[in-house]
Amino acid sequence: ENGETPRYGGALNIGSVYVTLSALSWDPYDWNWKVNHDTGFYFEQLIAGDLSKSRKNGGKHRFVADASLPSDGLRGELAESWEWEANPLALVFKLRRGIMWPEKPGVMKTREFVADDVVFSFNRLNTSPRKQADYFDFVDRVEARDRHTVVFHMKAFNAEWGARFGWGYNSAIVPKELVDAGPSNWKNATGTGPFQIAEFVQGGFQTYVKNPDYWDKERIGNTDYRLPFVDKVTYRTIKDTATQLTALRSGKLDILESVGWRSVDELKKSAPTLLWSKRLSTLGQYVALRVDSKPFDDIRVRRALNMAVNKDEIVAAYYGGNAEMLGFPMYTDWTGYYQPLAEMPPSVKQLFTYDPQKAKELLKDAGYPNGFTTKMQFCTCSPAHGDLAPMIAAYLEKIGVRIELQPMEYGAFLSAMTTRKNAPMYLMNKGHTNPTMTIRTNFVTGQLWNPSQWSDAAFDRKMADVYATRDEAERQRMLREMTVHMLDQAPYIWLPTAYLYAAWWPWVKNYDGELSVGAVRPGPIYARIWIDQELKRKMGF
Amino acid sequence: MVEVAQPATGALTSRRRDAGPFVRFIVRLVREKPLGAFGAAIFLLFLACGLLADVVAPHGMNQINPIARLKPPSLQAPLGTDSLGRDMLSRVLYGAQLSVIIGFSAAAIATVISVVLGVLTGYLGGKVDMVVQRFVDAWMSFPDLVLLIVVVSVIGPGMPQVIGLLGLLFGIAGSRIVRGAVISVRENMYVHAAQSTGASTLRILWHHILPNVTPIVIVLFTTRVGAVILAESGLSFIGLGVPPPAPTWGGMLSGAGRVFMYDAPWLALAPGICLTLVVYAVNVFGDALRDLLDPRLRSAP
Amino acid sequence: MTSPLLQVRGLTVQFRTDRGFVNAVDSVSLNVDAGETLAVVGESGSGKSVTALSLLRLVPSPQGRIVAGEVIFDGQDLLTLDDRQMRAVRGNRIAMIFQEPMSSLNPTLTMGLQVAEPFSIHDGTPWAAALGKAKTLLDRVRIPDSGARLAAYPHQFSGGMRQRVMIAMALACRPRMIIADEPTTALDVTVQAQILDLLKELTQETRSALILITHDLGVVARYADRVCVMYAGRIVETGTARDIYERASHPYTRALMASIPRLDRDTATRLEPIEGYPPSLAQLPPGCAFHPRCRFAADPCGRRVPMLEKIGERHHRACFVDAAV
Amino acid sequence: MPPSENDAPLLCVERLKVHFPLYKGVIFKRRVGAAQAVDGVSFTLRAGETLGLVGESGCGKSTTGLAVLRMTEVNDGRVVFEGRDITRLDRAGMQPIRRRMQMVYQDPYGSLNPRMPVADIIGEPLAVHGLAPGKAERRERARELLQMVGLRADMIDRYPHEFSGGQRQRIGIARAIAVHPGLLICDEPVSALDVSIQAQVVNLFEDLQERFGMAYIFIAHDLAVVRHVSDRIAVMYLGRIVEVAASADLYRQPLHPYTQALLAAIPIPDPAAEAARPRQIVAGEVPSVLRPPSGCRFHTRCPKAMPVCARIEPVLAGEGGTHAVACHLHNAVEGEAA
Amino acid sequence: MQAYIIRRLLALVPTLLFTSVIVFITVRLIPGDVIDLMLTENDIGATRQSRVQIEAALGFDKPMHVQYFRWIGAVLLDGDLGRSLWQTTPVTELVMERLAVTFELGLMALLIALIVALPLGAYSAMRQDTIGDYVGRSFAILMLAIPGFWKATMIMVFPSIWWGWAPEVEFTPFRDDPLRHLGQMLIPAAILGTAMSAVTMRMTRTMMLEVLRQDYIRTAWAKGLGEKLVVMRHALRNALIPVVTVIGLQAPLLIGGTVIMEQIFVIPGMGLLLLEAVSQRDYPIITGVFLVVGVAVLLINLLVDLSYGLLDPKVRYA
Ligand SMILES: Nc1ncnc2c1ncn2[C@@H]1O[C@H](COP(=O)(O)OP(=O)(O)OP(=O)(O)O)[C@@H](O)[C@H]1O
Ligand SMILES: Nc1ncnc2c1ncn2[C@@H]1O[C@H](COP(=O)(O)OP(=O)(O)OP(=O)(O)O)[C@@H](O)[C@H]1O
Ligand SMILES: [Mg+2]
Ligand SMILES: [Mg+2]
Repeated sequence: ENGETPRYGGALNIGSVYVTLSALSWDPYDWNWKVNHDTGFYFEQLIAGDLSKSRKNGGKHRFVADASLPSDGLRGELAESWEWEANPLALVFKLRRGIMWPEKPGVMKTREFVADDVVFSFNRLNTSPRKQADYFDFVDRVEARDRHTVVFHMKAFNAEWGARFGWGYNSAIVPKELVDAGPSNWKNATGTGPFQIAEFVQGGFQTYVKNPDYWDKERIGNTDYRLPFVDKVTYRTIKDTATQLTALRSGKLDILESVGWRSVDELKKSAPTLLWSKRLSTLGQYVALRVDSKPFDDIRVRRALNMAVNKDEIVAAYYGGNAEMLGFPMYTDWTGYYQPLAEMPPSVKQLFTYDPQKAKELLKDAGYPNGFTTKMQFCTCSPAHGDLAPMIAAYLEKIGVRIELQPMEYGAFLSAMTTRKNAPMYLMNKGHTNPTMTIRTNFVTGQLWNPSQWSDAAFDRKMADVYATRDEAERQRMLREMTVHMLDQAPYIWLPTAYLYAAWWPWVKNYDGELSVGAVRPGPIYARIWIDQELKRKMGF
Repeated sequence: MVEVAQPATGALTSRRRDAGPFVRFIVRLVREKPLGAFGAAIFLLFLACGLLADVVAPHGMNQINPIARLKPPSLQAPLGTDSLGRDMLSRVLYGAQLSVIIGFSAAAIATVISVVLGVLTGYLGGKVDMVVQRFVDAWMSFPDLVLLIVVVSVIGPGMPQVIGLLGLLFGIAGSRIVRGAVISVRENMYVHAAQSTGASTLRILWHHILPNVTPIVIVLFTTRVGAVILAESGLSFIGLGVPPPAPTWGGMLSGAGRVFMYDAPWLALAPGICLTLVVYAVNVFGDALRDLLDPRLRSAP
Repeated sequence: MTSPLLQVRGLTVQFRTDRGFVNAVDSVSLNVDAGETLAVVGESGSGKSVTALSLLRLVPSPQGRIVAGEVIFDGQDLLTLDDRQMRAVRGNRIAMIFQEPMSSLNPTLTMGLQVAEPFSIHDGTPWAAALGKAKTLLDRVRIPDSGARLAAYPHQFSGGMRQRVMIAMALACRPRMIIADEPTTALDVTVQAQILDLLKELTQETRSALILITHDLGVVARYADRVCVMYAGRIVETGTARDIYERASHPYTRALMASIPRLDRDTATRLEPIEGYPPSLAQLPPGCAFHPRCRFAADPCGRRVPMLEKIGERHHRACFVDAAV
Repeated sequence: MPPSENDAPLLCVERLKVHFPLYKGVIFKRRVGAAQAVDGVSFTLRAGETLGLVGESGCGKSTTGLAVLRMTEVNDGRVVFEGRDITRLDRAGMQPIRRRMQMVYQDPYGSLNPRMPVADIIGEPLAVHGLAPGKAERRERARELLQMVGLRADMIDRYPHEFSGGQRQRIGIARAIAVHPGLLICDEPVSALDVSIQAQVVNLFEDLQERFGMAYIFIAHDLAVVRHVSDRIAVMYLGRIVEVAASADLYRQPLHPYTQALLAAIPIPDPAAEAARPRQIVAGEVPSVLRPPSGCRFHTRCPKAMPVCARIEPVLAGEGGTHAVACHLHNAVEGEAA
Repeated sequence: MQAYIIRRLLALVPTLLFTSVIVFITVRLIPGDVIDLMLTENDIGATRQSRVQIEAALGFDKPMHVQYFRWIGAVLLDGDLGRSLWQTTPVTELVMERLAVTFELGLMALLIALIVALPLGAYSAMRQDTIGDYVGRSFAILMLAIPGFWKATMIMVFPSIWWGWAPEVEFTPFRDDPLRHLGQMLIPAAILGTAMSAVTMRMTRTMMLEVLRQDYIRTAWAKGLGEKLVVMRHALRNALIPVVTVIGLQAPLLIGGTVIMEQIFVIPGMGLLLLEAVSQRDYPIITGVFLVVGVAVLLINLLVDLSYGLLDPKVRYA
């Protein structure tokens, strides 16, 4: 990069995307999404994002979506390569040779990573009482064909296979010795990855140190460098936003992966040398309208509400331009899946155009000439929603829809949805996850995250087809179509998606705000960062 | 040099005696405790603003105008606008309505609970004290957060709930303070003397114990007013507060006020100053009241 | 004649009350010589205690204040001293025994500490030694089992015992003057005699003065060198003990003498109080405050306030009429 | 004043014992003994009678009074009032009896609620026992009572701190006599009064006795006053009664050496006589209620002590119950004579 | 007295048992149970089957009383508070880790509060209605009216913008660097302490005003005591009963922690543990924290009650 030669050493302090959340668990067996984030430093998976294809290296991917990888941005991590076998349907992984489990006193002696490790890890995850019941149902069984070959025998094709056991949330490869020693204790944890966990203070920080035996290398210029560069990476858990910013500003954080747009201007003033990258939030925002009850069973009402909210004004004034009108259900980076608003049919565009007059007419047509009164629930855990809720209420008031706002605590809020007791209007955030899941979880009958209670048998069948379709282009077409359909049906009041920023100091090199090379798993990204310690000193830190 | 009382003074005195006790109290307050009177005036002013918010506020409390968001104080908006472009002056005025009422009624409920529990357990002692105070212990160790969440899920959010809940929370814990004071008062000779005249427990509590713990009760009440107003913002945090868009000072402080502390300090200053003023007013009035109620400090013009 | 140890001139103390200002003490002047015992007697509520308090500037404020006068003690006007100088006088050079022994002791501190305290502050005696001295003092005021009682609290003491503790406290620093406000009301006659003898001894030994406020005219007769009679905030008569007992000249004093119950009289006879009520300080009758109750009241009594006039060598009285004799 | 003809005594105190436990230690207190404040006191009192109670300071007079009122815990013995044993009555049981007995406390200021005006203080017993229903009526009564004790009626709205010591004492008296109790325990009721007021109050006591048949336990140090008001006088020493006699008898012929010493110590309001009088004071270390001496409690200081006094406790006995004494000197002699 | 202490200590057991039943049950009744949350957190279309499966894994399929007796049995017999539902870490370990830090912060705050409140309260009372009194009272009232989170945020934000100075934002455990650790605790402790001092100061003042009018204070003056001694030795102690009670009321903070300060100053304390546990419905942690805080509250209240006897010898324990 810019002809600079990388240097080894130094410690990296990171305020991660989940800067307020300490590690929740250290064992993938717990089936907790956050595990992948914290153990992703030392557990590796069969497949990972290919960082050589990142924007920074001239590629086209940004690796910021939290739980999806583009199919042309993958590379083998523990696996060297994989290929499908038909009849019976099977996926065969050739594993990298010579990867060693490092020595971990009291837990395991150093030994080679082999196919049995993969089989063991998969079977263990598959038998966890906490697993999602049908998650691995498409896999018949997994076997080690030889010391370096693993075969996944399939019952059926599932378009999400990669996200499920290749590079996703539940894909970590764990040594048996660790499971014997007690996997929930972080002090035992070990893996083939670039770092090893060294210290953990719940709610304070977690420190990872370099794994000197890490197998991977990075080519910079024409040289291959052994990874990782830095000696130590520390995640700091900081609950308070003001404190996060202060930590960054005062150089106690080298990287803050998530900075709200509101703070950017001030930071640019008080710390002008910070480097920035901007990305769209991976959480979509909407107000779900319960289509299983009046008045929202009427599409006219739903559309009227969409038109009554001045989304342009929200983007321009409330977000100061730092938001995308259409960023959900598809994420803007998902080429082939995402279609910009401009390309949408007029009836969808209409939903994003402020038109209270039309909205009133629609309401009148639907039999509500004087509007109606209803309830909207929102979570107090989101400060933005504390603003958005009264704002939406104020807009809707203008067309005669009076809203009783009902703020709720996080757990109670979520459970209202999972138990389907949510109010007729339900303001929420939802992660995109990946292109198939974003459509399935939101709109398939009976899904947990389907707060509008959308239910359409034909649509459900189509979704099943998507999963069974092997051709990605075809899947993309189907999903685009389904997206347009759902947008148009307006089960939600679609709201703009905000931009987020990552900031880091200039001494952090070989980094451009990437977040994840799998499902929320950043380890390999940090392994490639090096620190220009001289620059840091020169800048007075 | 020596002012010897003239008969005229006596006449004056008797005339003043004729006035109602309330009028007499006001006269004494104004004459002897101007600061306390000032406090009372401020408090009444806020109360009036609150009650008349619908009339005096230039705008509605949720009249948004995102285009004009975060505008510093100006002629159109004397206290600036908030993050949704709402007029801060109007919100602060409506806030007076909520916060003053919440602060006052919750503090009043809390004080009543504290006094009733504290006086009973402190005076009766023995088994009553043992049992009731163990309930207080249990209550104090019960995690508030859990309690609040459960309560809100059962009865939902709203102002009466906030008042009741805060009253209960502060009241039960506060009973220990009153109890402590009562314990030190109940061993006084005059209490024994009253007992020996055959006075009923209720009478002793009302005429002997209570008047002698009033200074404590006044402090308890006046400090609670501020605490309650702030605690309401904590409730909002978990969704039990007064639901938006209704503005409470605590909510304004802890919400946008804190987020925009740097960019738009007026968002916090307006409710903050009002809150401080009300707390100040109530407390100085309390202090004055305390002195006026103490016969040992009675002094004429 | 050498100047007296204590010279009070024109002392006036006012209270603010609901009924306006009242003069609880009105232009009181008196002298006390070293080695002398001055008894102050007078009707209940006549201002004896307030006079005593004002000598040490302990009138309860803010409602009470000294509005005029001089209190010259050992050549110094106490009313002009600053706080630090005043502290050095209080408890050290002038000690006071308060009338209300029950409430004048701190209920939360042990008797030992309270008695030893003056040693520690004025003489800098270390606590252990001070406690030792305190025990000796308690012995002197005849508290039984004084060693064990050092650790007791006031509520464990009987009325008389508390009163003796108050006395012990006053004696601690061998003050030049002791103001004793009804010091023996709660003591039986034997203990009273012992305590008063003790006080008397001390005053004579160190040539200090004793101001003894009391209602017990027997005590006055036995211990006082001179007597001051107060009525409604003013001194109405002063003289040696003999002057007062044998040649009482003010009608009030005479009436007082007449109402003493005596062991040498028949119990069936009724005691003879002075007719009428003591006047309200807020509405003192014009002229002599006693005249409405005075059997001898004459023309000027209701118009002018009588001044103290010399009628014997050390005998003064404030009266217009030639009562009595 | 002649004792009432009614023979059933109004109050009968039998072997009354009040011991105050004493502790050492800060949190973990050990009981290290007891102050035997009252240790086996017996006496009776008829309606309309006055019993003077005199004795050395700290000998248990106030405690006896408080125990009779049940304001302090009684360890042993009985208090029978108007024929009822009240020693074990609970609060509710005592309530109606409280109207029949009242007390003037030794500590006038402490026993007045600083936050109550005099009108309410004096009116309280009236209100408690429903004797004056209306507030105005109570006020009127309070005025009267104030005047009866020599205070001006216009002081009615004042608070206790605005009074002088003697005035406070009279407020206590006014409160106690408000309900015309059958029994009034007066603990040093006139000690802070000047002789004139004292005379007035003593007269008041006598009037009340005449009109309402009140009985008094009159605790005082001023023996002249005690003699004046009492029908009988009990002399206490260290928790015990050592001598009881009709007041005239006692003064004429004190039997117990302690009584004799007491009478001898009375100061006479006449400087000339005082100067001439020989001083005799009971000498010796005052014994402690924590560890009372064996045998006769006075023997350590008694000028006439005999060897037997240190060993055997004398009992209170005497002819016909009119003059009883607890002294080996007399009981032995009288015993032989009889 | 011993009897009283023993009775109080005995009463601790039923009180805690009683409360623990209630806490145990209410916690499980909070809408949005842990299973709901686990299902939603896993993010991927869960089904009824997943729910049953997880319920069984966590032992929630058993009747409530069985669950309770299991839990309380383990607590009483082994001192085992159970394991976190999410992290499977032993609760005892989690709680103990936090306890030290929280206790330390609370204690520092309490000390600061006392150091501020007592002298200020006494001073204000001594100089009633003078400028000094006004200043003292205004200070207390400001402390009442300005919320702690506000002060904390100010300190966090402005110095770093203006002068490039910021309070510590990296938590340093005591064992790593005691000095730095204490320095880090100082600011939050000061903010908490001054906030706590407000009520204490006002209590002290008002009680002192009561006491200063008593006769025995006049006696103290008459002995020639200086102001300091009169206040410290004679007045303060008599004024202290309600003050100690107020302090006792604030003391649960020592154990319970203060979410906001912990949050802003990055202190891994009990408050955050409980907050997170509640929002994640991690029942064993909630009940565990409750037990620890409960025992502390009960003991502190006992101490407060015992202190009455020390402060006022007339107080009797029945
Ligand atoms: N704080 C006060 N406010 C108003 N008046 C007061 C106050 N203190 C005392 N007085 C009045 O001042 C007068 C003198 O009181 P003082 O205590 O000196 O009387 P005294 O001569 O000591 O009487 P006693 O013999 O009864 O103790 C009394 O009439 C009393 O009512
Ligand atoms: N609460 C108590 N605790 C311990 N000892 C006590 C208590 N109350 C009184 N005493 C002791 O009991 C004894 C008797 O006290 P009491 O008050 O009855 O005496 P008294 O005869 O009234 O004396 P005086 O004439 O001095 O008032 C005293 O020695 C006293 O110290
Ligand atoms: Mg007096
Ligand atoms: Mg007594």
